[in-house]
Amino acid sequence: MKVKIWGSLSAFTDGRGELEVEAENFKQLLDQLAEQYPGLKPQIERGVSLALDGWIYREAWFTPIGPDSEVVLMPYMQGG
Amino acid sequence: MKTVHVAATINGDPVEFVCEPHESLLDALRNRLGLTGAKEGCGTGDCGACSVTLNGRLVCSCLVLGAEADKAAIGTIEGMAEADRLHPLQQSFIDHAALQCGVCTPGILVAAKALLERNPDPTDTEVRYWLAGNLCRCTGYDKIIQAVQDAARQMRHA
Amino acid sequence: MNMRAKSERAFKVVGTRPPRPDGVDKVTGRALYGADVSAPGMLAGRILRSPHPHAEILSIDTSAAEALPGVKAVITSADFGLPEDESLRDIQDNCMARGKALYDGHAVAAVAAVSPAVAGAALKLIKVEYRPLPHVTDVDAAFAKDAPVVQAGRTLENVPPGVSENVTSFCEFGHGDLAGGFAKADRIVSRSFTTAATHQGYIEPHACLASMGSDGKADLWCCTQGQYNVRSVCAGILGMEASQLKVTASEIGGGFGGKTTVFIEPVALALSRKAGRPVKIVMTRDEVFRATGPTVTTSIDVKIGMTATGRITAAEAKLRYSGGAFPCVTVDMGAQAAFAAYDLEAVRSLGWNVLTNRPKEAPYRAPGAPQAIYAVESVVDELCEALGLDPLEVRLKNAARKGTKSSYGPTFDDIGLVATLEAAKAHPHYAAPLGPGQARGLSCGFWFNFGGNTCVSLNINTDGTVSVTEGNPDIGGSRAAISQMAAEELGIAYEKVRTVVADTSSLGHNDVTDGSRVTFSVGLATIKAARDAIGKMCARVAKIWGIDEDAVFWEGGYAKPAGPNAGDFPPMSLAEIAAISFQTGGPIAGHHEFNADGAGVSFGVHLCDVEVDRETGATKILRYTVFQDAGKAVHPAYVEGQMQGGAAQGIGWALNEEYIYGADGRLQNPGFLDYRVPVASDLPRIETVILEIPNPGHPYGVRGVGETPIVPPLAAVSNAMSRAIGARLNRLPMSPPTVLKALNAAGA
Amino acid sequence: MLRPDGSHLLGLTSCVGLGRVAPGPENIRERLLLRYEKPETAADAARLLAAEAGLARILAGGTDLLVQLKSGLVELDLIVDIKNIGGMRSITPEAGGFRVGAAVSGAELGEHEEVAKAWPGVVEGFELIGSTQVQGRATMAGNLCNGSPAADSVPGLIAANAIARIAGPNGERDCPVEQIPVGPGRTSLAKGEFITSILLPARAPRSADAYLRFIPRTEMDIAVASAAVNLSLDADGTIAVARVAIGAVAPTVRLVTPAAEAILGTRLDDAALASLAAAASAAANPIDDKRGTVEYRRHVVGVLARRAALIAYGRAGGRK
Repeated sequence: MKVKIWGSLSAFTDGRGELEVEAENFKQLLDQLAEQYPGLKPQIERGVSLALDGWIYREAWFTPIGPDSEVVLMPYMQGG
Repeated sequence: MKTVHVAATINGDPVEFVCEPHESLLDALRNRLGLTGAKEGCGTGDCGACSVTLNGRLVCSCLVLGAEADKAAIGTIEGMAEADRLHPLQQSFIDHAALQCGVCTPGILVAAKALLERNPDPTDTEVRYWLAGNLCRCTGYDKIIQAVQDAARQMRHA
Repeated sequence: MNMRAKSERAFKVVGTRPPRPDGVDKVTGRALYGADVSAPGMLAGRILRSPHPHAEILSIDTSAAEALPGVKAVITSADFGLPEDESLRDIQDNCMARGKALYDGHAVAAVAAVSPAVAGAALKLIKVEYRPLPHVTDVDAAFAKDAPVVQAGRTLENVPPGVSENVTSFCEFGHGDLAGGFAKADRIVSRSFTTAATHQGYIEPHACLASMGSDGKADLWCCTQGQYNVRSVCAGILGMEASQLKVTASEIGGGFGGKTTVFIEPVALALSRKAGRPVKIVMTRDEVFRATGPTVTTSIDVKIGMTATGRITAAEAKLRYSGGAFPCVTVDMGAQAAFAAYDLEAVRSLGWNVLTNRPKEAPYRAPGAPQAIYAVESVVDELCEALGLDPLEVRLKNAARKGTKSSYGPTFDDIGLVATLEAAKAHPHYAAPLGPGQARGLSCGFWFNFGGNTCVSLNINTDGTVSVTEGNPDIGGSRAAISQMAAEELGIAYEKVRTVVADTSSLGHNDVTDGSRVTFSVGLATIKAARDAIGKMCARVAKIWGIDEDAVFWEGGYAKPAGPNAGDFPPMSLAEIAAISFQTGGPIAGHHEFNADGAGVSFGVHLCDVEVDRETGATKILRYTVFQDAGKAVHPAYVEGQMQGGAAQGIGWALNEEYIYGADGRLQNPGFLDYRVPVASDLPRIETVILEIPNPGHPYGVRGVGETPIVPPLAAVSNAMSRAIGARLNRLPMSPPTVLKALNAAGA
Repeated sequence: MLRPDGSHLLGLTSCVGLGRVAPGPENIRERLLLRYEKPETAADAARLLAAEAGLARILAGGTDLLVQLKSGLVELDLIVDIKNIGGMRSITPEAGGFRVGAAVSGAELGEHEEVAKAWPGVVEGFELIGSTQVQGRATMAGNLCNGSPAADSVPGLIAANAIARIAGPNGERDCPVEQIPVGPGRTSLAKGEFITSILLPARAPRSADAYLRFIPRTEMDIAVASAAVNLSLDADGTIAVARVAIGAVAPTVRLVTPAAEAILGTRLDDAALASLAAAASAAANPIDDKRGTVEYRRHVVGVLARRAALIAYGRAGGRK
């Protein structure tokens, strides 16, 4: 499946804004990303959110990801 | 520190306490008498959360020395309801959702009561200016004004 | 069950306006806030703060303070360890400076003594030797290569090289061909903006009472938006196990994001540990302003291209934020939120955070979004003015809607922006005539809204009442809304439910009350806990009736046989089932623990009419209307309250509120006298229009509503004022001298 | 509410603090020995004040004093509460005018119908100080002695030509109000002296005053600039007597004679108003601070003087 990352992360993905990974859930996706693009590791360790078909998830590893899902990585967020 | 002996009435009850000369009436109420309904939001008279009446006048208890309360009559939020009967303003604030966090509420109720005792039929503008010294950060004041006006209506028709 | 099914149900309790459970306590002065409790043998804690904006702490001599009769403990950073986790270390260092004081008001030592007066006297006996360092408080100045470095070595790997060491992080979002987009535009406007730091301005100063014994067990009472977070952070800082620290959240006198972290709690615990007695710390208002979280201060460039008919062709924002003396990622959220209201083919937002000698930022209602959206909405309005287009029509023409690829990446599902704009267009306010010197402004606003970790226990009492235990402090009436959802789901009266906020030992972890998450997430957990209890009640009834569990269903507060085949049994009410629960298998309770998702974004539109006094620059807000999609308003009065309160805070931000630093790097206005929050006479009525476009992620359609309302006022007020004076304003706050200057510059 | 800003407080501390030895535990303990006294005669109060070796302050309304105590920047040794002294809380007619006791609050003065009718500008200036709550306590004498150039009641008193009565170790003396403040946080009162009352003088017919200040909010702020205008008109509406005072634009509230002269003998035509505004602006010597800029204050004080003159003129029965 395709994972969209935000612009500034592309410095660590050879300039690519959309990455191809094989994953069935959020955790697998993060592990894959960290393995394929070690430059993303620090950000992943600081925390990321995941938008799945438009819905934002904060650190939920086992959120299932379908093959046709729209997957967008977002920074971990806090509110007020 | 040379402490000062004070004999006053609070909400109609005789009370005696000692306090330090620099101690505010607010600190005396809260720390010596256990009346924590008046809140300290600023300690400088800018927020009104500590509003009480002193001989019938609305004041910030943070700007009154405890020592000055000698022989005075103090009214606080704790004296507003009669036993289990809420004052119409108190009920109106609940009914109109005129409080969110509620920390400014005791001061606003004491202030609003003082207003309606002097002016039972204020305009919205009069209510807003009377309460200008009572900061509320949650509500945007809208529901507070409605609640005061509704209570005023009820009190006029009572 | 399908939690995303669009709900068309007719509600009985949800949507009504019952009295809040804490109402009587709060109108009689009985409710207990942070500073309202005492303990036997309690000491007063006070904190010594740096008068320097930036200084090396060469030495701290506490001996004279310790010698003062009545002083029981004095602590400095030496009394704390050094946490490995960087963000925890930042929190600790913010609570007690280690090596360097990083801003005016930074804590350097603390005292516990028998009275506040003795503690205050002791503070004056602590000798701190400082070596003042050059300081920087201005966001743009902090970017300069030769700017004083606030903290070295804090730059993240994502910052492109060649900038000041103060720059801690960089982010970029967006999609499309920007240059191509701008080439298609008939008009391009490019403007720079600044926004001052503001404070949440909660009326209750931070306060806590800590009691720690020599056995390492501790109790902490404090006003916080999240007792579990207080527990994790304090346990981490003090090297305790979480189970040994029980944190109880007091009633909270306002938070708005500012009480999502700790300032005095670890200090009170450390003092109590050292003194062996309970310690209470209550901040003064001066301390609140100098040492607790203001917002970021910002400098923003926005460039937008538009066709003559009002279609945006390209949009770009460059956001420079400073979250004070510690790294801060609020700019990430600003950069993501900036263009969220628009359906754009080419959009990019870039963000940098830079360190300054200011207090550590704490979140404030939709953190990062109001500033970015203010700048964007100002430029959109200027384009509308320049092209002679109706600003509401232009928003509608470009509005994000279902299927829009958002500027921050994900594709929107059902969202309420178009409906909200249509409602504003149809409202009498939009067409109301204006007098001379008056003008109208509007702005859109947006917030993401969060879910998060949540636990709820729901106990069915034998008398047929229900006790809900949840773990999020109630900052605006959430206990009422949660009781309503429990009553709705169970089919009982609101009055039969009481919701309480648990201490950290009574329930599993709950994320802080932030991100407009409570009514959504805790409500969702409550509904699921109620369904859990319903399942158990149906199972009991199945046993009583001697039929299959599947043959019993729940409706309107009763267990009923599922159909004629199940048998002919008179329905059993919750009260009847509860009354015999001991005989049928024991107490009945429902639970739900989860990491909630599906919060659903929130949009709002604000209309504002102003009149500007052209001789003094004074602005009067004449009329104000808030339109917002609440998904489903559980307790409409408290939804309106959020909309009105957020609008008032935004109006304050627009007109008068600001952190003012002198050339000496010291805060000039640490009090409500000169930090000017709106007073009652400053504001008109704030009208509200609630739209209900159900959130597909919640069984009742609920969306968070708390944060979005602070976003639009900044630009709504600014756009109205710019139109009133005939000159575009580009800095907040728009204080009268600023306005008069703009008027004079425009040759008025 | 009027109170000194930080710079004033620092000024006060340096007056009393520099002469003292660096604090040690013994000094700190001494300093905790603040006394509170409530004498029953002015002479007793003056004696207490004169005898105090440390720092003594008068307590009337307390709206400034308690803030200073709270700030910790002022360390007092003696508080003298003057509210138990006879006459301090009364308003009495005298020589066609009114003698206002030093402890009369804003709320009390505002409720006094005759004073409000004779001196609407003085009353409105006083009533602008702080909130309803502060009005329940604040006094004109306190506002005056606090020495703030932005004091809201002072321009009106100076324009009114009010006279302060001062008690002291050497007995009573009278002094025009305009001579009391000498700089931010400083007054001309000698050690042991305090104000016991303020006399608002008798009024000629067709006289009125007005006070306006500029603040960013509608309430609760310190004046950024202010102006008071006191007028007496001839029967035909020509201005026969005028006094104009401006606040928050110089180290003290200023009486601006050229501004008064600009409207004397006029019926407040546009040219006179423009000269008045220009004269008020010219007399301003403001500072840049958190509340306003030099440029802004100088401009706005002229606007306020003009607007206040129009109000006073209308109140005095003048028709334009």
